[in-house]
Formats: sequence, C-alpha cells, structure tokens
Amino acid sequence: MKIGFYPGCSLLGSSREYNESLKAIAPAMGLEFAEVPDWNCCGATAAHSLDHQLAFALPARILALAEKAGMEELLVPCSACFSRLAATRYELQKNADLRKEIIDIIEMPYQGTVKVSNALEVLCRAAAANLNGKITKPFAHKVACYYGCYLTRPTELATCKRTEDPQEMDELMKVVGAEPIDWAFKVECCGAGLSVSRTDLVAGLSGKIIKDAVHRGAEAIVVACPMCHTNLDLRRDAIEAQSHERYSIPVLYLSQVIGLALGIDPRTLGLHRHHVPVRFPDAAPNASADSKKPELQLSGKDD
Amino acid sequence: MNESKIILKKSLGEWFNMMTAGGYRVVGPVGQDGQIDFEPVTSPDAVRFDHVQTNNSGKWVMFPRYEAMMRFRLSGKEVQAGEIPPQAPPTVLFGAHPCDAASLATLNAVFTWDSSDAYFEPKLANTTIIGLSCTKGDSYCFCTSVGGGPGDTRGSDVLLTPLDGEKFLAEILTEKGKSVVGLAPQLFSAADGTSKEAALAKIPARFNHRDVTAKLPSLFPKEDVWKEQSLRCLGCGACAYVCPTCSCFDIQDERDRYTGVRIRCWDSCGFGLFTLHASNHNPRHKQSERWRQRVMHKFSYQPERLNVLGCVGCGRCSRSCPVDMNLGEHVAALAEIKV
Amino acid sequence: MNELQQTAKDLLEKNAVAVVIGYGMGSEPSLRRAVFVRKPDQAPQLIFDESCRQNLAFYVLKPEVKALGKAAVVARTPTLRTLLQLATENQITDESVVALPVGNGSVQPLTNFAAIEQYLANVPRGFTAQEQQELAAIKSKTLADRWAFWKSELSRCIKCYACRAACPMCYCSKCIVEVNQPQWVPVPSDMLGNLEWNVIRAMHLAGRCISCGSCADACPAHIRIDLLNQLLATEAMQQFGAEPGLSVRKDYALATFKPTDKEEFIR
Amino acid sequence: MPRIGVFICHCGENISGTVDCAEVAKVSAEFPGVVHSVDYKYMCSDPGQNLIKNAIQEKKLTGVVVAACSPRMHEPTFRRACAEGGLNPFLCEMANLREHCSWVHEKLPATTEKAIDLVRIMVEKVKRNRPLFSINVPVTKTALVLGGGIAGIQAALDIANAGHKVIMVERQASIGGHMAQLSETFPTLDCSQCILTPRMVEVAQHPNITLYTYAELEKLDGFIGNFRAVIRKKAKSIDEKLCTGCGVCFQKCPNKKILSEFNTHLGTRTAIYVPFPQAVPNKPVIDREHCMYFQKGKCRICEKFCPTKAIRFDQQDELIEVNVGAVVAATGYEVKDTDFFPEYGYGKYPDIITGLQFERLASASGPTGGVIKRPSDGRIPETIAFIACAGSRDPAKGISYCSKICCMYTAKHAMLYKHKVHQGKAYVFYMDIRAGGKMYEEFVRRTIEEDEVHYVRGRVSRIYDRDGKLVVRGVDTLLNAKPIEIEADMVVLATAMVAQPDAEELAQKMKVSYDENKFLSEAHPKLRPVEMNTAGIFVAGACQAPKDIPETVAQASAAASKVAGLFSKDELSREPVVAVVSRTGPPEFSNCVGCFLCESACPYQAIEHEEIKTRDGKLIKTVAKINQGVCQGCGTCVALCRTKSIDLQGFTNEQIFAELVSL
Amino acid sequence: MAEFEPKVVAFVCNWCTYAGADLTGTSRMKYATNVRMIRLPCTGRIDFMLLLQAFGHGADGIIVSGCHPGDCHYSAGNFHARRRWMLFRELLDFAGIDLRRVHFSWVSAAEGAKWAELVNDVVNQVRALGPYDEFPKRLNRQSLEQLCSVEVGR
Repeated sequence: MKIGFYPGCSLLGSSREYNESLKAIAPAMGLEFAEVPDWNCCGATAAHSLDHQLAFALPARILALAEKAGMEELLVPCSACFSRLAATRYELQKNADLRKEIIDIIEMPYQGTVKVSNALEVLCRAAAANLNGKITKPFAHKVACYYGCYLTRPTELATCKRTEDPQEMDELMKVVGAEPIDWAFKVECCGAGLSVSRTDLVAGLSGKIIKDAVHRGAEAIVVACPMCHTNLDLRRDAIEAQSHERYSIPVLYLSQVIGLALGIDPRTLGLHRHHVPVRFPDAAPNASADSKKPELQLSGKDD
Repeated sequence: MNESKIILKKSLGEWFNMMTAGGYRVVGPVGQDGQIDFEPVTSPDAVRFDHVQTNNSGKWVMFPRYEAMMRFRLSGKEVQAGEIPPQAPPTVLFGAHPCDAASLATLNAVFTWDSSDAYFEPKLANTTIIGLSCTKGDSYCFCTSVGGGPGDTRGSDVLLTPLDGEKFLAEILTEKGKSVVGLAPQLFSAADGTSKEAALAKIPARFNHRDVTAKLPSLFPKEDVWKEQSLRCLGCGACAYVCPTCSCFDIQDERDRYTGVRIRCWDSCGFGLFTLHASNHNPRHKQSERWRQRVMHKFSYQPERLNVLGCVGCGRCSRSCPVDMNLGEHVAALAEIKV
Repeated sequence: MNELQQTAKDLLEKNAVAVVIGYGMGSEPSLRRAVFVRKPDQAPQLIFDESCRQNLAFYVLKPEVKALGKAAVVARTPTLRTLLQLATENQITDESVVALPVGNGSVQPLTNFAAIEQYLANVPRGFTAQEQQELAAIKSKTLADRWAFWKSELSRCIKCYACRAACPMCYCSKCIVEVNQPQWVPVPSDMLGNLEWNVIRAMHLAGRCISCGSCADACPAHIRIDLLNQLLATEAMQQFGAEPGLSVRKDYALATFKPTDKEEFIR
Repeated sequence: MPRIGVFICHCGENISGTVDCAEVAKVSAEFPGVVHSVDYKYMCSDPGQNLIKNAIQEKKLTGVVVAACSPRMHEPTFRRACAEGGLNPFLCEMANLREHCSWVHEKLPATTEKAIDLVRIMVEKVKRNRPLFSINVPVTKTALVLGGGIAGIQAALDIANAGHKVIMVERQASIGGHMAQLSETFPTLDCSQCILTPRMVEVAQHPNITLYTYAELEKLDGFIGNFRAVIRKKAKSIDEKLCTGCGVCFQKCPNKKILSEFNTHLGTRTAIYVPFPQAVPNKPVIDREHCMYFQKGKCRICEKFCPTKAIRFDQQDELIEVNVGAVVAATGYEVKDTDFFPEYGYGKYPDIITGLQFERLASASGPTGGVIKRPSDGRIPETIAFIACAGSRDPAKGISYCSKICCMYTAKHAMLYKHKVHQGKAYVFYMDIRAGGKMYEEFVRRTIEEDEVHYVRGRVSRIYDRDGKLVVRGVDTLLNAKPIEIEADMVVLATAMVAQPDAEELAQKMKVSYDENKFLSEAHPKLRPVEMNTAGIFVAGACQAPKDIPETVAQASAAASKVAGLFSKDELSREPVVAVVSRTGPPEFSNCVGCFLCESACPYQAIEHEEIKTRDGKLIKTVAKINQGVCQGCGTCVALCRTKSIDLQGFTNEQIFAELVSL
Repeated sequence: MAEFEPKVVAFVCNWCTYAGADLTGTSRMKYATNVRMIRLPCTGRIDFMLLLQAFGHGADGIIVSGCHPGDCHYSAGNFHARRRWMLFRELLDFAGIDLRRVHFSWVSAAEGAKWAELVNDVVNQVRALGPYDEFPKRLNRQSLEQLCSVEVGR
C-alpha cells in the first residue's frame, strides 16, 4: 500500500533512527512511502502557541500539498507533528470560516481529504495484514509500552481506544514476540513541553517513568515519539543524577523492535545511534548464534 | 397576390426601422444557443437566422402566458366589475419558421370555432407574420409528416428564404404582408427567379398524418399502447407550454383587499389536476390517459372537429421533454400498429 | 452482456423483481431515456454511462410503474440516497424495491435499506468543488445583482412544473401550488408566482433534497433552480449536520432542533 | 353571505382619547360583509355586552368583531357574551385598539387609520371563522406509577390516600429502590431502611394500590385521561398465592455464589432469592440466568423442599393490559460504575468502589455487617480517600451536570468511616462543596471539624497500585497548588448519578421528551416541574434529574396532587384550538401524503398514524391524524406541512391569509 | 410630497410578543403607527409563506417575533421556527431579497420597551430603504383603481 510520508524535522535530526527503522521495515510490512513534496515545518515548536493562524496554516499547507500529490493517507511518525496535522484537519473540518481564512493564507486549495495517521496506527494495521509468518527473531523481552501524551490526547484526536490505558502498542508488541508489562506510567508526561526550559523537571518526570518500568520488570521501553525517546534516552544521565539511581534499560522505537523481530540488522535500524546502549543480558540464543560476544550488544555510544 | 421579391440582409435594419416607425412592435428570435426565444427587438442585429428552433414558440404574441380580463371591486354591499380591454398592439412576428406560422391556423380554429375570443382575435388580427424558411432541421423536426415543410408558406404574411448569406427571397403572401413590405418598398428588388428549394432543409417524413387520424379512434381503447408509451412520462407541462398550438388555459381571480382581477393563464392537460372535478372524480386519473389525450387531441379530435391538425411538427415538445418523450417517434409508432 | 445487463436478467429470471428500471438509448446518440425492462431477453437494452443522469427513483413512486410489481432500479449515488430518504418519509417499504448501484465497479443488487445504508457509508459525500463554486459565485454578487440575476432567470419560468415532476422528493399528491383555499401561490407564471413557487419549492426540499440535480436538468428554460436547493442543502448540512438519504433514521432537520442552534440573526 | 357586527369600544377615554371611534365605526360599516357597526363607551360593561347580544339576535349576525382592549384581557368576556346571545363563541374576534393602538400612539390621523386597519383585518378573519366546540375527554381515575422507589412509593400512597386507584409497576423483585440500599441518611443519620420499610409495607397493604413487582411497562398508548398500558409481568417462577415467603427454598438453593445486585456485588445471593430480608413482597423469584435447572436442566431442589409446592418452572411472562388516566414516571437513576474511569484503572482495582457500594459496606444489614472492609482482602482500611465529582461536572466525560447529592453523602461516608475506624485517616478530594439544604452545611462542617476528615480541594488525576497500596495522585489547589500523592488502602468514588440505562427507551415508549443526559424533561423548568410535555404524564424523583430524598419526596407528592387534581373531574374540557388533518374524497382521501415529517416536530406527540382502508380491509394509505386530546394547538405541524393538509382551528391558513390580503 | 410611510407587518406569537406589546401599551410607551400585527399562537405556526404573502400584499418590512428560547409556551415551537428562519433567511438573501426588510426577534411578555424599540428601529430602517417596489405584488392596487393597463405575460 502506498502511503504519504511526512518526516518533519525530528526524523531528519535527533531521531534519524526512527526514520531509518521505518524505512527498513516498510517492505516487509507491505508499506511504500511517498514523501510530501516541498514540505514545511509543522509548527509544533513555538508557532502553534504564538500565532493562531500560523498554527493552522503551516500544517494546512502540508495537507494541501499531500492532497495535490493525490495522497489519501499521510503517515506522520513524529507525534508532535501528528498532533498538529491531525488537529488542523479536525479544526478546519469543523469550522468553515477558519477553513476559508486558512485557504486564503496558504493560497492553495484545501479539501481535508487526506487522512492523517501516526506510526502506531499504520504499523498496527500493516502488522495485522502482513506480518504473519515473517517474525524470524521474536523479540522475547518484557517491554514497557510507553505511549506518552500525543497518541491519547486530546481525546478528539486520539487513535487509541482506552486513552488512559491504551493497548494498541501492547498488542503489537505481542505480535513480535515481546511480553508487554502492565504498568502505571503508560501515558504519563515525559516533560517534553519543558524540554528546553526546565530540564530539572524533565529529568524528574521522565525519571518516574523509567523507575516504574524498571520496578515492574521491564527490559526495554518502547516508544513511538521522538520527544519521548529524547527524554528517556538522551537525558538518561540527567535522570540518573537527579534520582541517584542507575538504569540500563534501553529505549527503542516500536519500528526498531519490529525490525529486530524481522531479523533486520541493528545498524540498519539505527540502534547504534542511541545514547543508552541497547543490550540484553539474556539475549535469545538464536540472536547470538553467529556472534562471538558473550552478550548481545546491539548498539553503543561509538558514533 | 403571391409576389416574390429580393431583400438584402443588410437592408433588414432599415426595414426594421420603418416597421418600428410605422407603429409596429417587432418580435423576433434572439438569444444565445440553447436559449433562443421570441422577444421584442429593434434591430435585426440581435435576431438569429441560423437556429433550428426557439425554445418557446411565439404564440404568446397572440396568447400570452397570462392576461387580465376583468377587474372588480367590493365596496360596502356593492360589487363593481369592469372589463379590461384586450391589448393588441400592432406586432410583427419576425422570423417565425413555417411550422410556427402554420400553428396560427390551429390556434385560430380553437379560439373562434363557436364564438370569437375577445382577447385572441384582435391580437391575431394585429399581428403580421414575417416567416423564415428553415435551412436546417434536426432529428426532432417532422413538419413534413404533418402537412408542412421547411419552406411552407401557410400562415406567413411574408416568407423570407435565405438564398445565400446576403439576400433573402421574400414571398409576399397577404395584404398584411404587402403593407409591411410597403413600409419600405425601396428595399425590395425584383426576384431573379432563383428557386428557394435548394436552400431549404431536408426533413424526412416519418408518418402519414391522414392515416394516423384515421386510425386513432380505433387505438383509443388500446390501453396498453398508451401505457407503454407514457411509462416514463413525468406528467409535467413542459410539452404543452412550449407547443405553438396548445391553447388550454385556466381562469384565476387575484385579490388584494377589496379589489381584484380575473386572469387567464396557460394550463396543461398533462397535469394530473387538469381534469379533476369538484367531486374529486378525475376522468383522466392516469398519466397514460393524459398522454393519450394529448395525442388524440392533436391528431384526432382537432382534425375531426375543427378540420385542422393540432400539430405542426416543430418538435419543441420533444426537445424540451425532460425524459425524452419523442412525439414524432411515438406517433410514427402508432402509425405502425396493425389494427 | 455486461454485468448490469446480466444482473438485470438474473433478477427477472429468478422473478426477484417484475421490472428493472434503467437507462436505455434515447432519441439522440447522446440521449438516454428511462426503460422498463420486464423480460430477461430485453436486458441488453440497458445502458449505463456518463449520460445517464435522470434520478430514476421517481418511477418507484409512479402508480403506473408500481402496478407492474416489484422493481429494481438502476441507481447512481443520488438515486440510492433518494430511496433512503423516501423510506424515511414512509413512501416506500423495505420490500418494495431493489437498488442496482452502478458506477462503482461491480453491480451488486441491494435488496434492503440496510444494504443501501451500508453501501452509502463507503461512498464519498459532501458537495463538489464545482457546486460550491457556483454558489459562491452568486453569493459574491451584490444584493442588487443577485436580485437582477434571479429576476432574469425566473422571468423565463413558464410554470410547467417539470422541476417538480422530475424531482422524486416532490411526490405530494396535491402540491402546495394546487392548494387553492387559500391560493398560496399565484397561478400565472408572473414574477410573483414564479418567485414564490421557486422559493417554496426550495424550502420544502430543504433538509430533504439529496442534490441529484434532476430539477435543473428537467427545466426547459434552463433555470438553475438546483442552486436554490443546493444552497439550502449546504446550509442544512453546515448548520444542522443534515445529510438526508444516508439512513432510514428519521432526522428531518426542520422537525428537530438543538437548543444551541445559532441565532445571531435574531434580535 | 357573512353578516358581521363590529363593536368599537371607547374604553372611557382610553381608546377614544387618541382614536376617533365614531369614524372607525363609520368606515367599518362600509366593509363588505359588515351589517352592523357601532361604538360605545364601555363594551365590557353589562349594557355594552347587551349591545352585542341584542345585535346578534336582531341583525342575525354570523360573526362579531369587538374592537377594544387586548384579547388576552377580555376575549373570554366577549366570547361568553356572544354565546349568551346565541352565537358560537368562536365566531367572535377582538381587534386590539387599546394596548396596540390608542395607548402607544399619539392622537394623529394615522392612529385612527391604524385602528380602521386593525378592525378590517379582524373582519376579514372572522368571516372565515368556523363554529368550534369545546373538546371533552373522559377521565379514567386510575394512576399508573412506574417505579417502586421512594418517589413511586410516595406518589402512589398520596394518590391512593386521595381515594384513587393506583397501579404500581416495579422491575425488581421488591420495591424500595436505591433508598433501601442506603445505610444512614444525611444530615440526620437516621437509618434509611427504618424509615422506608413501613412505607413499603403500606403500599403492599393499601386497598387502592395494585402492586406488580418483577414487571415492566411494555407499551403505552392513548392520551390524558385515557391511557392504555401494557405491563409485562416477568415470570417469577413461583405461585405467589401459595408462597408464604418461608425462605426454605433459598436456604436450600445450591447456587450460592451469585453476586447480589442489592449488595452492589459485594455480597452473594442464591438463584432463587429475595433481594433483601425486608423485601416487599417478601416472596422469592427465580433468576433463570443463574438457576441450575434453567441452565443445565437438573436440580429442582427448591421445588422438592417447598412446603407449599409453590415453585412453577413453567411459568411464562404475562402481559396485562390496564386503562389508566394518568402516569407518574418515577423510574429512578443509576450510578456510574468504577470502570467508567480510565484514570482510576478502568475498574480493575477492587478496592476502588462507588459511593453506593460504600453504603452497603456501612450498612448494618450489608455484606460486612456494617464493618468497613476492603473488598480485596477484607482488611479494614487505615487510609481511605473519597473522590467527589467522579464523572460529574466533567464535560470531557460527557457528564456536565452536578449529581447534587455527592457532596453530602461523601461527607456522610467520611463521617461514618471515622465513627467506625477511629484511628483511620480519611481524605476527601473535592471541587466545591455544595451543601445547600436544611442542616446540610452544618453537617459538612461537623465532618471536617469534629471528625477531622482531611478535605483537599483538588482533583485526582490518577490512581495506580504500588506495592499493595493505591497511590492517589492529585493536586491540592489551596496549599501552594502542589501535586500530592496519598497512599490509600481504599478509594471511594462519588460516581455520577445517571439516568437508567433504558431511560431513553422508556421515554420513547411513553412518548415524552428527555434531555441530552437521558433524564426525563419536565414541561417547564420552573412553572411545571412535575408535568411532562405529554399531558397526563407526570414525573417524580431522580429520573428527572439528580436529587436527594427530601426533594424526591416533595416532587412525588406534587405529582400526586397533580394527578388527584386531574382525577377530581369526570371529564376534561379543553379549548378547541387544535390542529386537524383535512380529508377529501377518494381516491386520495386526504392531501396528507403520510410523510410524517410533522411527527417529530410536534412537541406533544399528538400526531398519530391513521390507516385508510377499503371496505374489505385493504390498506389504501396511511395519513396523519391529530389526537385532539393531546394537541395543544401550537401549529408547528401546520407550518411544516408541505401540502397544507394540517390546519389549526381558530388560526386557519384561510384566516391568516385573509388577514394579509386585507392589509 | 409627504414622506414615505412604510407598511410593516409583524407576525407574533400570542404568549410572549403579543403580551409584550400589550405591556408596551399598559406602560404607555409610544412607537410608530406603521406596524400591523398578525397574532398567531406560536412562532412555530408562522409559515415562511406568510412572509412572502405579506410582501406580495404590499408590506415594506416584516417583523417576526416570539418567545425567547426556552420560554416557548409550547416548549419547542420557537426552536423549530428558529431553524426554519435560518434557512429561509439564507434563501432570501441568496435570491436577492433585502434582509434589512425582514427582522427576527425574541420579545418576551416582560419586554414592552424592547417591542417599542424594535418597531421604531424597523420602521426607521425600512423608511430609509423606501417602498419595496422591487418585490412583485399580487396586484397593483393603485393601477387597478385607475383601471390602467395590467401586466401581460410573454
């Protein structure tokens, strides 16, 4: 199935591995991506809180471009981008005056025909249709599925059904052989909203998430959002410093987990880009069969 | 009478001026393709010469869509009533095709058969028809099946036939025709003997109307025939209103406080309520019966009672029909039925 | 034989229906007309292409056609919606008609309203850009120009009521123009009569019109009366969420209300 | 020909001060159809009225226009005068020359001109008036009370004590409703069952009350004074006449693990059971879904042990048809369950319970004998948190209203807990404390001040478990607005009070309106709080909106007094200003095309379906018919009817049209 | 020539606006004489066609008024009316009919002053607009009186 693709800034920068892993698993998942031509910033940065018109105009232009390119569905892996695009589509559908106003600004026709989808939705659907029989290396670990905020809020845009205890990612993880744990911080705030201004609060909030996951026996945290990943992975040192605890638990994008289960090379999946090394003490025997190393090290801080 | 002359196309403007100056209202076919109708005109520039048919016929000149006939006024216990005299301004109906010109005979027969219609007759009397022969037709035209033709002179006072792009053959057919030509005799030159036949459209005959008229009474009881033909008929009045010979009308009073007028306006036998009695009985309850009435009236009743055919083969009804009820086709089909 | 013809043939052979109402060849090569196929071997008469525009749902209510027995009707999307709307207005029952949707690949007879509802759920709806542009073009005129426009348009109206006759939702046995105690609408096709008639028709179809365009197609004077319906259909959808003909649920926009309906025009 | 009389009133100087009454009378005399036109000082005086009466007889008037004050003032007066003069009262109309003309305009020619216009408009109208006759409807003096909670009980007793018959229908096996489940009632802390059960017994024993328990309303037709109800008596599987209520059957029933609805699933019951010991009637029913015999075909132990042989496994549901004159809907409420709250674990933590469950824990007759114990392990909670507004006042949860009783019962719960667990810690999270009511505020203060319950003003965002404790994470908005976490052993949610799950279905059955929350709508929020839009149907208790016991009882008594008022006459008489559907001859029979789009527009559900059939019973068409007993004459259907098949008597299309033509 | 005096027709419900106008009277507030009221039980009864009839019979301006939302004597008639007017106004505007001649209002039985103000405002506004000659009339009363020619349709 051919589907539009909007990378946004994160997938070209801090979360390149998300991009890489999505592209890597696409063929097996029966997905083909077409990038939106001439795309622009989604406005999730400051724009949407500072300028009401800009907040809608930026995403509307992206959607209009996708429409023009004949796309029916647009995959937006970054949750922040997803939220802006989905919110824009929702508001413009509801409010004809606003739609008129925004069309005037972007100077492009806009119908609102393009469905905006996040990675979780698309991968769940693709997994159901295409993954059967393709799992060669089941990801046999206890995982904490961390949804964060954008997949479940606001409820009008939520794609997960039980917004306070979503199950979609958990189900997907079961498909690739993982064992999702029941935990309390699935949809708690990681602090990304204060990512730059109050890193102390971020460390505190993200720290609680990691603490609960580890406390309940998770071996990996699975995320679907570049911001979540940044806070749980990149800020691990700050978290440890604040909580006076050491956590070795790695944080993976769901696409990376699927990729591993499909037997795709860890480097292709960008695992080496993580700050917290992705290694599992009790790696599955088949995963280490052709490796001489005593423990499986899938990534490191070496680049 | 029948005298033939030539008038150049460029002279028409002058002729129009003279007619207007002579007190005539000139009405001719104007408008864009698909929307050509008879309207008052002052110059031939706006007039169309190249169209197959106007949407509506020019019958409104003699028989308007609506027309006030009487006024009344209540005052205390009194009712005052007064006639509104007919308005019949001298009119030239310019550019009527031979089928339209032929339709006047049918209208006249209806409006004068027992007594003279005070509102129709003066208008007809004051109307001069400058006909225009047809140089093209379409698949809906069937004038040749109903006794007419693209160059038929019946009903016209003057009949113009375009001989080429520049000149017309003018056949002056009546006294009325003579007087409108007489307004500007200098514009007319002697005919050079060119026959108009070459210029005329070729309209194939689809049926013989005499046979149809003869056969219809025996078809009357064949309900299935009428039902089958009219199954797709919607029962609207489009065919009747665009028809040059349809003459049904309704009479209505319009009131405002204590004054009022009595108005006559078009009606159509296609409507379900046309024949509804006060008792709620409706002799033509079904659409098939109304379709039969339409065909019988034009091709049987009128020829029999008024000695005039009720159809001139202009094809307007069929062109206007939303569901492609094609009169020519259906009458031809009736003609084929073995009785 | 194409799929439509085959389906029609099958239905007739199985006696599932007594008549298939569809489109056949018309007077001109570009014209289509309604045909009423009653014998399996007549099925090849059926045509379906771009030129088939008439909303055949009208015939489902026509007494003469009804008398033929249960009908299958070749249906574009507007016709399907018409059938559902007629059902909500108690004019047809679930067993009385089979819909043959075309234009979406295969021809799968829809034998009940639930099936039509389901079919329509997957059909895109809303108004086309062209429809919206035409409305916008008129709305952007000045008040005086709008009046002049409609005055000129409506002056051509001869009150033949072809619009009413072609409209499957205009099924009243006695239309308001025929109600004469009092005579609401002047009978003559004068300006007042024409204006009132067209305004009333638009209002009577507001919230019910499924925008099939048959009225404008039928008008011998080529008046764009469909724009009046279109305007109200758009308004009814935007203001009240009215989308007639998508289900048999009774939710006529003018017989329901929300306390929060907008009222900034009321002082 | 019409013969209209016009009577112009001077109203002393009130009209004649600015309007030239003589001129109006003179001009009016010339209007077509007017045969008599006079002016007089005071038309409403006896001599004035006599002018009208005499003229009716002498001039053989067919219509009268009195041009005087507002018809809202004196229309009844002049219509009565006409009736006394021998003219149908509905052939009299008034032109409002005082309030709408002389009082609001200066003395100018235009004022007199307007007065003339007003008279002419009414003359044209009255020419088209038809004689109308009051509509009389007989009244069946039996009331149907739906619901046997405190609202239904109160209403039934009041109506029965007024001397009228009552049929009470209760869907459960016993009457009593939610009130029977409560422990002690605020603010007096008297025992709920102690005050309720005598009333329940009174219902059962009242000679005027017929009680159907384990029964539901199946269908309701008809209109005020003349309803016909069909009641479904569900099969109890016992012969009530033989059963003595000895209780041997449920002692012997082997299936003892069924969660008890009465005990809010905190206790168990048997398959043959009475909901609670004080049940009325105190006779068991068999719950067929859990009975081994009905499910597996074997058992019949109860039958074996029943000393009176009262068990009837083959009993069928029974439909009973009754005629009633009025209906009181008192069907009560439900509370949202804990699984409604995703942020509190979607109901997965057993120690998070609802307020109603806490009532059972606190009740001396409850599953724990009144000891507050955790459902999970039976431990007595050392720390307990109460969360008010659980769902209520939360548009995001779809419940924007206040459940009204939670503030009070939460205070009561906290107080009861403190009374029972002296060392325990109790927290109450709240948004606002709404304690409007006699002794209510004092009660809450006592909870806070004397029983030392910690009231935290703020909401709880999440509850999750951590090492056997429930972590209650919220915010205290009063203390520097800091997030707080409490490790509680038990959490009680004051979950929202909501309409019964089938409230909508019931409302549609009764053809009454309901609001967006499925609570039944009263006819007017202030002036008709116990009547419903459909005449003859009344409402009491929490099925209309959340309310506490005193309010419920007050409303129930009010509804009962309305019913008693209705039953005080043998016939109802109403103004004939109602809609009618026109009929014509065959083949159409009516211009009504039966689209029934008018149906949902009628605020009174007065539009019925009438089938027109041939003599041999074949259906020709279905057309609308107005139930004149129900129609109130607003005319909304008239404006909506495309074919003008519906008209409104007294304000017909012809009349209004004539007014406009004469403008 | 005397200043043009418009004719304004008011369609009002019996329970609120008619009563409100009664209150205007009992309070002796003054307003323009140009208004003629048509009393109906409820705004729900006011057929949109009545408005066209009023224009067709010479009204230069129209007022439609009833109970405020929630106050309807019949509980919901005005809600239904409101929806009808919403669409009707859009249609009139689309057709080029001047909405400055059609006014909708809620006037309660307590708003006598509002009624006076409303009438005066509408009368002034319509007076400024001039006679509504543009709107076709059922009959031209004046020309009939003079037995003048009557329009003939083509």
